Parts: sequence; C-alpha cells; structure tokens
Amino acid sequence: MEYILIIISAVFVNNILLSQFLGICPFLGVSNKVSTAVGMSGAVCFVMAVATMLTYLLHYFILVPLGITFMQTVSFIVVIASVVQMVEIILKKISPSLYQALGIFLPLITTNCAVLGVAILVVSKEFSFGGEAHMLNLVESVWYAVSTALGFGLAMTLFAGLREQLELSSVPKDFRGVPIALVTAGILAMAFMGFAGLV
Amino acid sequence: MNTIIFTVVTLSLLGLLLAVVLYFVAQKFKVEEDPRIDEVESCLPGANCGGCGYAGCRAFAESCVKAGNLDNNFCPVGGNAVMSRIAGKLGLEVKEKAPMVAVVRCSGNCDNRPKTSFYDGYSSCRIKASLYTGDTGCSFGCLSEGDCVSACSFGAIRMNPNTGLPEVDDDLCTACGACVKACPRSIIELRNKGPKNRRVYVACSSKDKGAVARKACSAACIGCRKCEKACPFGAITVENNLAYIDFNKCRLCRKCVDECPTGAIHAVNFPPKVSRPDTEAAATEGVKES
Amino acid sequence: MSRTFSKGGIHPNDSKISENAAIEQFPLPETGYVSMAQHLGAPAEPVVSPGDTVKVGQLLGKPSGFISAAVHSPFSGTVKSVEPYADLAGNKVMTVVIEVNGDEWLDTIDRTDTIVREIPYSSSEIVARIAECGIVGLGGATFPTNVKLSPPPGKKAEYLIINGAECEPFLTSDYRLMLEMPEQLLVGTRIMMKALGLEKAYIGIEDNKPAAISKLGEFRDQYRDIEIVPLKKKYPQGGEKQLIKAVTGREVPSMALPIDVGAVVQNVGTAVAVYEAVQKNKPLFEGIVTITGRCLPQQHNFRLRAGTMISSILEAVGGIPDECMKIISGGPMMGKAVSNLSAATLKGTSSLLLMTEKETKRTEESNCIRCGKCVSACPMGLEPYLLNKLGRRGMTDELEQEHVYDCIECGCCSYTCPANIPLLDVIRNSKAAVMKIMRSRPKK
Amino acid sequence: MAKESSFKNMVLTLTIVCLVTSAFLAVAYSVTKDPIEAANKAKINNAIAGVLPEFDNNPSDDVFMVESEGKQIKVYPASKDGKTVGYAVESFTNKGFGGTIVLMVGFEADGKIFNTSVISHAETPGLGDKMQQSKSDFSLQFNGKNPADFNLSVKKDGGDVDAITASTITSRAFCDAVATAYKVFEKIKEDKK
Amino acid sequence: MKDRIEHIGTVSEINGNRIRVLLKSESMCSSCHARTVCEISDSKIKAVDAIDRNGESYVRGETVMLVMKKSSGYKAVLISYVIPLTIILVLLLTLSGCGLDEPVAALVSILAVGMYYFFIYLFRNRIAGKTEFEIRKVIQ
Amino acid sequence: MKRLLVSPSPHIHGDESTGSLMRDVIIALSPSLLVSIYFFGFSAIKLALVGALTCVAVEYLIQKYLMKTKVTIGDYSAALTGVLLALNLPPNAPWWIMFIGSVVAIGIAKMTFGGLGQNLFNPALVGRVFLLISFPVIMTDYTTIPDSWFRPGVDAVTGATPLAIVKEGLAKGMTLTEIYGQNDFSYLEMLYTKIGGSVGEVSALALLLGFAYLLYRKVIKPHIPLAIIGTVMVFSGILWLVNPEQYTDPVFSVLTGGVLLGSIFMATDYVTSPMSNKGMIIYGIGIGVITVLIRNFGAYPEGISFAILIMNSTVPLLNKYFKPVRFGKEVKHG
Amino acid sequence: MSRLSIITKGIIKENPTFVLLLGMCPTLGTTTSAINGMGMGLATTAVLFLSNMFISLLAGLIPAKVRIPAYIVIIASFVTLVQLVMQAYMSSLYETLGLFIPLIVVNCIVLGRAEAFASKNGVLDSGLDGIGMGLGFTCSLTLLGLVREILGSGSAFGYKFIDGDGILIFVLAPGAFIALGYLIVLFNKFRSKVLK
Ligand SMILES: Cc1cc2nc3c(=O)[nH]c(=O)nc-3n(C[C@H](O)[C@H](O)[C@H](O)COP(=O)(O)O)c2cc1C
Ligand SMILES: Cc1cc2nc3c(=O)[nH]c(=O)nc-3n(C[C@H](O)[C@H](O)[C@H](O)COP(=O)(O)O)c2cc1C
Ligand SMILES: Cc1cc2nc3c(=O)[nH]c(=O)nc-3n(C[C@H](O)[C@H](O)[C@H](O)COP(=O)(O)O)c2cc1C
Ligand SMILES: Cc1cc2nc3c(=O)[nH]c(=O)nc-3n(C[C@H](O)[C@H](O)[C@H](O)CO)c2cc1C
Ligand code: SF4
Ligand code: SF4
Ligand code: SF4
Ligand code: SF4
Ligand code: FES
Repeated sequence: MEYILIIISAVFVNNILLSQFLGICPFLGVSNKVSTAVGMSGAVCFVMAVATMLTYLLHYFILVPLGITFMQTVSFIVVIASVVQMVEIILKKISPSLYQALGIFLPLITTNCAVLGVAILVVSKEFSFGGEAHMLNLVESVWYAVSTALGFGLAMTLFAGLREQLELSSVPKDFRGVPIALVTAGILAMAFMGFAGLV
Repeated sequence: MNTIIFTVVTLSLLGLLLAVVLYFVAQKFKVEEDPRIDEVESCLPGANCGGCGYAGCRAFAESCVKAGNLDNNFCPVGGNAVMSRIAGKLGLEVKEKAPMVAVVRCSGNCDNRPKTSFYDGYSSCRIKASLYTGDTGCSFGCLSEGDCVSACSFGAIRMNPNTGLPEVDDDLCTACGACVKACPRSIIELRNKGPKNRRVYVACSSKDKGAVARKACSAACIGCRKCEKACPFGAITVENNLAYIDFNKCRLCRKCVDECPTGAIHAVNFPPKVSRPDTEAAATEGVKES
Repeated sequence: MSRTFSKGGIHPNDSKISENAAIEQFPLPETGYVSMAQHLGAPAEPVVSPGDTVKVGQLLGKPSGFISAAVHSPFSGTVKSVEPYADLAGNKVMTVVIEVNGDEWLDTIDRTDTIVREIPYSSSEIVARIAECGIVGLGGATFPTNVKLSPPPGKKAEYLIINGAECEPFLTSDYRLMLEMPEQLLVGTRIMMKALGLEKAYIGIEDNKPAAISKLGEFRDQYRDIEIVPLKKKYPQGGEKQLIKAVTGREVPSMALPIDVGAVVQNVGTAVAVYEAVQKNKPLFEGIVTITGRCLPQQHNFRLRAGTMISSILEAVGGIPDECMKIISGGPMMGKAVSNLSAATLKGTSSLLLMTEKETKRTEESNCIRCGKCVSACPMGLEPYLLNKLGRRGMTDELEQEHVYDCIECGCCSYTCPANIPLLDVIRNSKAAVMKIMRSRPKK
Repeated sequence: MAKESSFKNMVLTLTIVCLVTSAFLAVAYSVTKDPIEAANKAKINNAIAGVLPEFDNNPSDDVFMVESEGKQIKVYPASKDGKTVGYAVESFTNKGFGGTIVLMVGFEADGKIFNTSVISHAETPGLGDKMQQSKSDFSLQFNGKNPADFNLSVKKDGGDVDAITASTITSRAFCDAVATAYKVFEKIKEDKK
Repeated sequence: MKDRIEHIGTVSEINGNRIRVLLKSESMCSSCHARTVCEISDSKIKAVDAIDRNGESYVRGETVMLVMKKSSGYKAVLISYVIPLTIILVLLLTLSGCGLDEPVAALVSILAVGMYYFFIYLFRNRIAGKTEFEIRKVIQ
Repeated sequence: MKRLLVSPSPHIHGDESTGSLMRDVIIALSPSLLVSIYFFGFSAIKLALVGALTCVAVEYLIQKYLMKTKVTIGDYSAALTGVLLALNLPPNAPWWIMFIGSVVAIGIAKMTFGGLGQNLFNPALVGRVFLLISFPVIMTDYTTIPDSWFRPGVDAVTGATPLAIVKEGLAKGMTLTEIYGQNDFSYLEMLYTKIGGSVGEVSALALLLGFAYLLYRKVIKPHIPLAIIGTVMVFSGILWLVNPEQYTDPVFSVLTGGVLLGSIFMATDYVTSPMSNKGMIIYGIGIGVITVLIRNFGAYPEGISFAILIMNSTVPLLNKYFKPVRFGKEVKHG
Repeated sequence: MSRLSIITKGIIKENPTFVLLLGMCPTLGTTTSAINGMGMGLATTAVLFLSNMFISLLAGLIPAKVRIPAYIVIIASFVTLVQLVMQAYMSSLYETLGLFIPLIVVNCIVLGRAEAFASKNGVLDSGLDGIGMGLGFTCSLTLLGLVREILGSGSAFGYKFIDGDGILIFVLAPGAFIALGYLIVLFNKFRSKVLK
C-alpha cells in the first residue's frame, strides 16, 4: 500500500515539475515532441533510480558513519555526474548502434536539478505516506525516485502534447516560446492541484 | 581532525573516480568539434533562413570551416561584410560578390491592368494560380495575393495597397531568394543591386503576343524589339515576346528606357531627369513614362 | 431501405429546381470552339487544318497517348483556325475553331430513334469502338472510358456500378437522362457488362429521384441482370468510393483504384454515350447540360454540342441576370467557377449554374473553433482542420502522414465549417504538393 | 593555455582539486560546526522558552522520550528553582493538509496549555499556515485551556475549537497534535505518581 | 505527428554502402547560452553509421538526412534503460523482502544489471539490425 | 464583360456559424439561468451580467489595444464564457470575484493563447479553479442571503452543497445513514430544484433540458456527457457497493456537485475536447474517474472542474493517438 | 567592456532569468515572497562571485577534459561553504530556501559563467562578472517575489498593506509559473525599449 501511495504522491499530488519546481529546464527545453518526452522519461527513470541508490548508499554507509554529512552536496554531484557518464560509456561500448539510436532519439540527459534534488530529498527529509513520518529506506528511496521520474515523465508528455498543439496555433508573438509554456504549465499546475489531499 | 581526514580521503577518492570515468569518455568521444565553427557561427546573422543553401547558420559555419575555402559559400543575408569577417577568422580569402536584390517583374497595377473578375478564395497566389489565370487579363502577371510577402523572413517585401503589387525594400532585402521560390508566376528575380542601387530592368513577365499583352495590361512588354536595337551593349534579348536585360552586360545608359513604348523598362534610383520633370513619384520609384 | 456509405457526408438543400424541365435541343451556334483537351490525360493531336471542311462526327483530334481520347467534330462547316484559346479558367488550350455551316452528319452515324438491343460485338470490339468514338466519363473527371473498361492484367472486375446518384445540388442532367432515355441507359450498361465479362450490374440512384427509380424499374423484367439500388440522399453519395461502399460494402483502400476491389463505376451519361457509340456509331460530341440557378427565370436541360461558347448559351436563356455574380460549370460543391465567358463547353460539361452573391459569396474566415464538424463531415475519415493547419505551415511530411492524398475534394469540410475556413482550398493545394513529392520519390 | 589532457594529468588535477577543496571544506566545517549546533539548539530552546512560563534550567539538556500510541515524542521538562514548572512536548501529526506538522506544546504543571508554537509544517501559505502565531490568532485560543475540560476538536466536529476559516483540515491536525501532546503529558503525570 | 525522427548531418566517410554521418547532437541547449557547459555528458558531434539502401551516391561533405523510425528510438530506450530499471526494482524489492541487507541487495541488483548489459553485448549485432538508420538526400 | 466572382469549390456553405453555435449554447443554458434567477433572484442576474460583460469587455480591449487584431466579440464566445463562469460560482459570490474570474478566464486562459480556438484549457474552468484556489473561503460558501427585492416565493436555498455536507460528515466520522438522517436529500428535489450549489446547479432538470436542445440542434455530440455520467455512475457505484456507509450512491453522485453542468456544458467545449469519437469517450471516462477520485479521496468536495482541466491537458495526446478511422485501409504505395 | 558594464549587464541586457532563462527552478521555487527571492539571489551571488574568482585563477592549470568536473567540484565546495554559513548564521532563511541552496550547484548560471567568462578573463573581472550576474539574478528573483507577494498576500517585503489575504494562487505553484510567464513578456518589452 505504501508503495502505491508513494507513486500517487510523487506522480500526481507532489509532482516534481508542477509543484516542487525541480527540473524545469528540460521541462521547458525538451518538451516539444511527445516521442522525445516519452523516451526521455524512460531514461530519466533509470538514471534517477541508479543515482538515488548510489547516493543513498554513499550517504548512509560512508558519510554518516564518518560524520561528514556536510559533504553531501559535493559528493552527490560527483557521483551523479560519474554515473551518467558511466552509463553512456557502457552503452556505447556494448552496442554502438543502440547508443546511436539513443543519441539521435534523446537529447542529453544531464545532471539537472531533478536528479540531484531527489537524491538529496530522500536522505534529508522525512516522508509520511499514510502512516508515520520516517526516513525512507533504500527500496523506498529507489521507488520514490522512480515514481518521481514517472511524474516527471507524465508532466513532460502532457506538456509535449500541449506544445505540439501550440505549434499549430497562432499564439501572440510576444508570448511565443517560453512565456506561453510557462502560462500553460501554470494552468496545468492549477489543474493538478485538484489532486491535493489524495495522499 | 578526523573529520578533515575523512573528508579529504572521501572526496579525493570520488574525484579519482570521476577523473577515470572522464578519461574514458574523452577516449570514446574522440570527435572534437572545431572551435572555429563557433567563431564563424558567431559572425553569422543567425536568421537560419537557408538562403545560403544549408540547413541553418550553424551548418553553413561548419561547411565554411570544413571546406577550407569560401568559394562556394556565401551568406546572402550577411553579405560581403560578414563573409570578409569569416574570411578573417579562418585566414581565407573571399571573392567579393556583387550584392543582389529582388526585383518584381510586373507593372500591372490597378490602372494598367483592369480587373476582369473577383477572386473569392483563400488568399494565396499558389492556390489562385492553380484555379485560374487570375483576376486580370494577363496570365503571366502578379496575382497580388502576397505569397512572396509571407515568404520573406526579413520583412523586405510589402504589398502596396494602391498598386496591388509587391514592393521590395532595397535596404532590407538580403537576396535570400525565398520570394523567388514562393512566387508561382516566377515574377521575382534576383538581380545585381547595381552601383548606388541603380538598375534597369524589364518590369514585365508576359509572354503573350504584343496585342494580347497590351490588351490585358497597358504597361506590358509587347516584344517590339525597340529596346534590343537601342541597346549599345547588346544587353537586351527578346524571346517569347518578352525582353530581358542581362545585368552583367547592362551599363545603365538608360537608352532603352526612353525607347520602350509601354514603359515596361524601369530604371530605379537614378536622379530625376532635368529635361522632363516627372509627374509620377518617379524620383524614387523609377522612370515609367512612355 | 436505401443504402449509403458509413462515414461523414452532409445534407445540403438539393435545390433540384430544373428537374421538371424536359430535355430540349440547343440551337447550333455560328462558330464552334472545339478544345483538344476535353478529357483527363494528354490533349488530343489535331488532325485538321484551317480551310478543311468537316462534318458532324468527323475526327478532329487523335489521342496522343495511353490516357487520352479522340475528339470529334460536333459541327459541320469549315475549320477557321487551329490555335490556343482560353478555356473557362483562362488557360490557353489548343482549339479547333469551326465556322458552322448547316448540320451535316457523317453517314455512318445511325440517327434514328430505334433502340438496338442486340450486342453482336466481342469485348475487345466494344472497347475499341468506345475508344474510336472518344467516349470519356461524364461524371466529372472525363476519364477515358475505354481505359476504365480494360482492367489491367491480373485484376478482374466483379461489379459494374452505374452512377445515377447525382448527389450535387441543382444538377438534373443525369436525372432527365434516366427519365427520358432509360432503355438506352440499360443497353449501354449491358454493353459495358459484356466488355467486362460480367453477369450483373447495379444502378445506384439517390432516393430524392423516385421518378427515375420507378422509370427504370419499369424495365425490370427485360433487364433482370441490372439491379436498381436506391441510395440515401447524402452528399457525396455519387463519389466513386462512397458509391462502391454503399453498393458493395467494400472500401477502396487508400491509394488504390476501384478495380482493386473489383469495381468499375460509370456515370449514367457515360452509359448512354457508350450505347450510342457502340450501337449507333455516334462519337461523343454532345451531352445533356443543365442551365439552372435561382436567379434565372426559366430552368433548362439542353442537349448541347460541346464547343458552344458559354456566353452564347447564356444569351439564349435571356442573358445573365444582374444579380448573378458567379457562374459555375458543374455543381455547387465540386464545379469550377467560370472566369472566362468566351470559353466553350466541353464533352463533360454537365451544367451551368448561375448563383447570386448572397448564395455564394464567402464569409470572412475566423479562427478554427475545433468543433470537429469537418472531421465528422469528411467521408474519407480525414481531419480537415488539421490538414488545414499543417497545410498553411507547409508541413508536407506531416500532411503525408495524415493522408492528405486521400482527400476526394468533395468540399464537405468547407461546406460545414462554422468558422468559414476555406479548408478545401488549402487542402487541395497541400495535396498537390504532397503528391508531387511522393511521385518524385524513387520507387522501391 | 591549459595543460595537455593526458590520463595522468587528468587524474592528478582532479584529485588535487578534490584534495584541496575538501581540505578547505573540512576546515570550514570545523569552524561552523559549533555555531550550527548552537543555532539548532537555539531554535529548540527558543521554542521551549516561548511555550513555557519562566524557568531556570536548560530543558534541552534534560530531554527524554516518551512513547505514545506508537509515536516517539520528545519532552523537555522545565523547572524553576528545582521545581517543575511545566513540560514542553514536541508533538507532531501527519494529518495536516501538506503532511507532517511539528508543534511545541507547553503545559504548565497542572496541565493547562501555556502556549504553543509551530516548529515545522508544509501547510498552504495563506490558508493552513495561519496556525502560526505570526499569521493569525488561531492558536492563541488554546492558551490557558486545560484539555481535561476543553474539547480538543473543532466546533464543526462538536468540539470547542474555532477553526481557521477554510482550513478545517489544518485546524483538526493542530488539535490532533495538541491532543497527542496532552496524552504524553498525562502519561508523564502518571509515571510521576 | 511524424512517425520518424530526422536529423540533418554531413557525410564524413563512405565505405561501400556504409556511410558515416556526423550529426550535431540535438539538445534543448542548442539555443542556450550556457550550451558549452551543459553538454557535460557528451561531445557535440556524433558519428552515426547509416546504410544506404536506395543506391544513391553521396559525396563527402554532403548534407544528408538521417531517418529513424520512432519505434526504433523507443526500442533503444527500452533495451538500454527501461529493462535494466525493471531488473533493479524487482531485485531490490524481492531481495530486501527476503530480508537481505540493503547494501547487499543493492550490490546484487547492480551486478545483475551489469550481467544484463553483458548479454546485450553478446547480442549487439542482432540489436544493431533493429535500430538502423536510413539515409536520404536533402532536397533543397 | 461582366466581372464574375471566382473561387475554388465548394461554392455553397451551410448555415451554421461560430456565432450561431455559441448562441445555441446560451439558449440551452437559459432554463438553468431562469431557474437560478427564480431561486437566487438578483444575485444570479448580477453574476451572469457581470460575467458576460466583463468577458466581452476584456476580449474587446485585448483584441483592440494589445493584439491589434480584428475584434471578434460578435461571436458570443466571450459572453458564453462569462455566463458559464457565473453558473459555476456560489450564488452569493460578490461581483468582484466574478470580475477577477472573468479577467482570468479571458485574459489568461483565452487571449494569451491567441483567442478563440487557440486555448488549451477551458477558459471558464480556469477562471473557476483560479478563484477556488485563490479565494477558497468565498468559493465554498454556499449560504444565500434571501433576496429582499425579488420574492422567491420558495425558501431560499441555503447551506452547503450536499457533497460538502457529506464530506464534512464523513470527516467527523459519521456514516452516510447518519448524515442523510440529518439532511433531507431527495432525488426528486435534486432533479428539479434545491440542489444547494453553484448558480447553475440548482436544477438538474433544467440542465437536462439544455442537453436535449443541444443534441437536437446537433451542437454537441452525446459521447462526452454520456461517457462522464456513465463513468461516474459505474465508478461510484462500485465504491458504494463496497461500502455504502462511506460512499454515496450512483444517482446521488450524478445529481450533485456539478456533474451535469460540467459534463453537458463544460466538458463539451469544442476547443478543449477531443475530435474523434473514440477520443471523446476516453476523455469522458477520464473525467468521470478523476471526478470520483477527487471527491472521495481528495481534499476537495467537488472534482469535476479539476477533472475537466486535467483531461484538457490530455486532449492533444488523445487527438494524436485516437484518430478517426480513415476510409479504406492503408496499402503499400511506392 | 568597462568594469561598470560588466556589473550592470546582468541586470537588463543579459538578465539571467528573463533573457537567458537560466536557473528556472530556484526562480520559481523560492519566490513566494520578495525576501525569500532576494535571499536565494544573494546566496547564488555569493557562490557566483567566489567560484568565478577561483576558477579564473585556476583556469590555466586545468586540462581541458577535466575542466567541467573540476569546476563542478569547486562550485560544489563553495555551495557547501555558503550552506554551512547560512546554517550557522541565518538558519531560518536557510530552512525556507531548503533544497534550493544545494541545487545552486546545478544552476546553469554558475557553471555557465565559469565556463563562458571566468575561464577566459582575469580574476577581478571574473569576480565582477559574478557579482553582476548574481545581481541580475537577485533583482529578478526579488522582482518576481515582490510581484507574487503583492498579489498573493497583499504585502511587500513582509509589510502588509491590505487586510486579509491576497489572491492566494500567486503564492502557490501555479501562480509562480503564470507570474513568471507574464513577467518575462513585460521584461522583454521593457528591455527592447531600453536597449533602443
Ligand atoms: C492513372 C490512372 C489509371 C486508372 N486506371 C483505371 C483502371 O484501370 N480502371 C478503372 O476502373 N479506373 C481507372 N482509373 C480511373 C479512376 O479510378 C477514376 O474513375 C477516375 O479518376 C474518375 O473518378 P472521379 O470522377 O470520381 O474523380 C484510373 C485513373 C488514373 C488517374
Ligand atoms: C465528391 C464526389 C461526388 C461525385 N458525385 C457524382 C455524382 O453525383 N454522379 C456521378 O455520376 N459521378 C459523381 N462523381 C464522380 C464519380 O466519383 C465517378 O468518377 C464517376 O461516377 C465515374 O464515372 P465516369 O467515368 O462515367 O464519369 C463524384 C465524385 C466525387 C469525388
Ligand atoms: C490550494 C489550496 C490549499 C489549501 N490548503 C489548505 C490547508 O493548508 N489547510 C487546510 O486546512 N485546508 C486547505 N485547503 C482548503 C481545503 O481544501 C478545504 O477548504 C477543506 O476541506 C476545509 O474546508 P472548510 O474549512 O471550509 O470546512 C486548501 C485549499 C486549496 C484550494
Ligand atoms: C458546446 C460548447 C460548450 C462550451 N463550453 C465552454 C466552457 O465550458 N467554457 C468556456 O469558457 N467556453 C465554452 N464555450 C465557448 C467557447 O468554446 C470558448 O469560449 C472557447 O474555449 C474559447 O476559445 C463552449 C462552446 C460550445 C459550443
Ligand atoms: S525580398 Fe525576397 S530575396 Fe529579399 S529578403 Fe525577402 S524573400 Fe529574400
Ligand atoms: S509576385 Fe508572385 S508571389 Fe508575389 S504577390 Fe505577385 S504572384 Fe504572388
Ligand atoms: S474535401 Fe477532402 S478533406 Fe474535405 S471532407 Fe472532402 S475528402 Fe475530406
Ligand atoms: S469545421 Fe471548421 S471550425 Fe470546426 S474543426 Fe473543422 S476547421 Fe475547425
Ligand atoms: S534550474 Fe535548470 S533544471 Fe532546475
């Protein structure tokens, strides 16, 4: 049950883009094609899961025992950057054609606010999903990261659809591009507020 | 003290990891982009209009860097100024290109060319052209729906509501040729801008026989060959009842202008002739009297 | 129960105000202008020169390719000139101009009224006679009929459908033809059945023409192999693909021809022309033309020689009324607006429709409100609103993805759009652009 | 300008950069360690001081945990001149509109609520956050009440608490947290006996 | 709306019908001023090998269009990200459900993903067939 | 020679126009409007007038002075948005709430996107949700002050909406039987009168009358409303069967909380609903499911406004993946 | 470029928020009030200033391939420094800004300036550039915060000037997006006027 609540919370109620404001740059930048948005969310899920898992281990099995949790920011960003790189190298090594297909299909997955933000969130904040507030354990953390990434993907996909339609309509000149995207995101966020209280 | 040691050790190890990873990245992604591409791109206007024949400004920049010479590359928008700047960046030479400009080869304004029907369809020259020969008697002239105007990304063409003909602004036109492609009647042509923007050209595209052309439009070229004979430099040829002035041969003597019985030859940006003061606004528009 | 097609369609007022005007013979003009491009495909090559004297039915132009048709003289007299003349859209086409002199026919043509029912010819003879007589489809596209009657190898016709739908408002020429020449139509149908090797044929007629249905029904006993199929009154019931769907239940696939589902569709006028060609040796040079319009005091259905100048026809019916602002050759949904009144009629001309400004002037377009009415109206299951938006942005790849090439240009979308968007104008243009790109692609 | 990108160079540079920055950070940490702790303590102490009558001990040194309905709850006893003047209970609830609300509830020795203060919350700004004293007088109504004879639920639900307009959820949660605190308080009383 | 993805690139090498094309990697940053920075995880130009099926001739430096079916893009994402993710999740859940230590479970799942990638490595040729690019002339 | 009109075919046009469609919707709304005027008197008239006038004025000003395009207030769409927004407010909402809502609806949700037909979200609902989030106190206060100059003749409808009462009661830990015991909800009353709620919700019958008119005039297709109502019935019916003391029964669920107003007049807005029949049905099901979810498990007592807005955001995707069936199956072409 | 223009260009001409559209997350996430926006802006400015100076100092010593990672480590360290200092001396502001302080690391402005400016310019200029950009960022965040605060709670810099609440939505997530959208449009209109 808790896992279901985590996913509902992360996808609908506390959507990372629409209510937490993390990862806005790719949201505004990459979201003009539905296919890219869908593909990207698959990749982001994986990266977030792996990054969260590693930073979680780093936090609880190195930083906490050594008493150097203040190094969180530095060490997390280093680990995340390495992970993203490593995945790409591995992919490139094992199947160049796969790698090419990905590269042409997806824009770059960079370490943005979302990945770092979720990694920090799960080790620094207590969550309560129905029951008592507590620090998430490893599985919950990874699950939370994946759910967050799914929420990211949902918002991105909806938004990409909306923007594809905007492409075909005549938005006033001053508003074209980012401004109308922001207004749209605002209304979407407004609609998503309807999910408030579901968890 | 412990904290300090732990901190240093942990982060150094992580740094090591990152370094190793990045080393392999560097190995794998050998292809490095020539930094000059960025430099060249920064010189370009950034209009991404495709006038150069490439998909965008960056593609053009790449091609300039890769080709090693600038012989086949020219940015019509930036013109010679930009090309010489690029040449400077790359240590190459450019051949100066004579600047060009779009000219409208039709003089069928509302007075010259009476309307014969009312067009009531979607305002598009292409659609109108595919429906019929247009709302005037001339089946070669401008259709006045302004496809060229919307094709121009520089705002260099606008429709003159009084004449129903498009007008090109010499200063804004970059000779990108978009309007040439857009016009279903092939009325617009890129010509040398000419010294001080002066140029002489036949402002008509009608290949109809003289009488037919004349009937449809009083300013039509009737293919009488008077200009051909008058030109001392052999710049004019008449084919299919239509005269054409080769801008490489034309020396701007304007002998043909006075010769043309219908005023189809336009000479623009010349100072007004003293002998005969122009009644029309010819000082800017050109000499059009018969 | 009347049958119909399943998707889309509209119900404009059918306005058949000329349905009770019996067919009259239109008087001969003084000069005839016989175009060499009266059919779909390559124009015919003139075989006469100025000064030649010609008789009615004599060959003026011979076909110049596989898809092309012969042109015969509708008049007797002297050839004045062979030169380009402006057609009704102003485009110049090669035209044989004839100084009309009397009405002398070739003797080979059987001019009697007797109905010849026997069909002594073989399939290939029939097709050859049809080709010789320059028969083209009279349903609008003027496609050479002999080509349609010779299915390509490997394809077999299973259904012959005679198109008597006449779903366009105002038009009544097919209706009058069915009323006044029913048996010629039925024999013509049999000829085509024989050409195609079929035992059965269908005549589809919209149920707003009960008189035609019952008239043809009178011959049910003699022509048991020809079934009359009443169709619901719904535009574009007469569209080839819609008609096939209504009669056979089969859908012609995208990019395919009717013959790919075993169907051949011919207009009723074509059937009569085939009868006259095969049984009476009469080439196609005249047809039934409806002259109609609410602004006209009198409605007419004329038997009219192709090559008669439009202005002279209009003079004969009392001149163009002042309030008339548009003249359409064909119906109000698919017909072409006439810009040049000195153009002449063609074999395929079925009507001249005179409309007032109020009836026809377009209203200024406003924003698409995405009401989906065009989507519901499109008989091809396309999304006109989307094609319009893509078309205006020149997005040819997406247009192809959206099957713009399936559009049959029926105009239901433009008719129905509450925002008065000229959807079809844009779609037609996009369709042409996309088809051009598709054709230029290397074949695999 | 930069050095050549050889493997050795890269590893060396990055390691050195890490070494130096981490050393620098570690020093910075040692310097700020105490002030940060002090700041954290001060926050608790301020909250305690705000919700209790005057005292002279250091409650955060005497903190102890009490279990109530499965929740582990911190209690800070306050005394003056060696006599207990009250308890600050750091209570929380998950029933808030935005999740957890952490409250510091100060009880006088007789069980009367002296004052409350919100330690952390995620309620909606402009609505639920009115439970903070800086935003509205809502929480003042608890002061001086003894939950023994003051029904800790909102009036809509038949209690004695005036809810914040349009924020009944928050108000209920607030009552819930106070009630939890009171139960803890009662438990302490019981144990004391 | 399109069911394929298109990229414009330049021909860099030709080997029979294998044509290597250089692409400017498309990212949201291409218009961004901080572009140089964000592309940490990649260099700016990608080399892609495409097969020419139409038997047209290409020259070095020519601008061409690379076309890929959207579904191959999705397939690539599935193979390289979604399946490993599923492996991690399933293993983590079951192993920790069985009472294994968190770090052990994590290590096992990472190892499993490593194995998975190894399998892909073995099957790389088969995958290559599914994610091929088509090359097209650019009609100017 | 005579100068003729020349245009591509078709040469005739149907009688429907944007204006006539919008006018039909306003006509369809008039029974509800009349019933609410009967009950709420001046306040209902006031809201509808302020709404329509503000919307029209904002659209006019923006088109004339900011966008400098043709003014299209003549197509009634702005007025319709105003009236619909008014029908979505509590009857005693002050005029300035209506004013702000209209400015948001037209200014933000419609004109920013380019005006009629370009907007992605239902303007009236954006206005309503904006108000609901911004002024939750006013927007959930359904008590009506009896009108002094207008004699309603019937007891003024007062108090909270049935859904709010239910939600409140459940929060207190009461069972539905107890709640029903304290309040008198009868289906018959809900059907034609006395549904406590926003201006437009008073009479289900009046709304259904409007529905019939719209269907008769072929302004809308029945797919969306039926899908929504059906889904709400089925989904809430399942919940009801699981626990009748916790979840309201299907008929109650449909007759309360703006499901009818929303599904007939708001979810069917052309601009923000899918094009194909399949898309419409999925859209309707989505709205139904989200409505029931929000009602029963979320913070808000009423969910259809949010549900419609959320599903608005899926419309481009629905249009993309649920296309009308084309004539003839695609065959290979070269 | 004059020293003055290095500082001022960030405010209008190259405003990182409204013109370059960088760092959208903190822009949206921390501007519930003018003070919060300003706090976030100043924290970022501090990091920008320090990292710019340091990086321009070190730029010559770092091989190209590890440039970015080295910069990241340096920036992350300064962020941690700022974090520590804020925790120690401004703990309540630190708590309101929460997650967004560590996220300064991934703010494109910081890395962007390091790469585009600091690595190519002198220490003093780089420091000034950091301050300039930071100032621009701070101004925009304060402006956005102010707008949201005025509309959303009827107060400015904490000073309440109307009774009751404002239009609540502006202090919530949707209001952030909408207000920023309109501000960008207004700012760019204003900017093109000024630049002319
Ligand atoms: C290239 C071409 C080949 C055709 N071949 C055949 C054919 O073999 N059999 C046939 O029945 N119709 C054939 N048609 C005719 C079309 O199917 C159709 O009947 C004709 O275009 C008129 O249709 P419409 O009046 O509905 O526009 C062909 C048309 C074209 C353009
Ligand atoms: C929208 C549309 C409507 C049509 N309506 C008719 C019609 O009413 N009657 C008719 O004979 N042909 C009509 N046609 C033409 C038929 O599709 C078809 O081409 C014709 O019946 C073939 O016969 P033909 O070759 O003898 O002309 C229509 C075509 C289209 C595209
Ligand atoms: C955006 C938004 C945020 C809200 N935040 C809160 C909140 O923080 N606390 C709360 O009690 N109610 C909040 N509500 C209000 C509840 O949804 C709703 O009013 C609740 O059921 C209490 O209603 P009542 O106080 O009028 O009985 C919020 C509403 C909205 C629209
Ligand atoms: C059937 C129908 C329903 C409509 N519903 C709404 C609505 O719910 N809200 C609204 O603002 N406009 C509505 N309109 C009006 C119009 O579509 C609306 O102003 C556009 O969304 C503005 O672009 C409706 C129009 C029609 C024809
Ligand atoms: S006028 Fe024609 S050639 Fe000149 S810039 Fe415009 S489109 Fe290009
Ligand atoms: S010049 Fe050509 S494109 Fe321009 S308005 Fe005339 S016909 Fe149209
Ligand atoms: S004209 Fe084309 S798009 Fe329009 S309804 Fe007919 S088939 Fe459909
Ligand atoms: S009928 Fe007109 S307004 Fe309606 S969707 Fe189609 S194009 Fe748009
Ligand atoms: S600031 Fe760019 S993703 Fe957050």
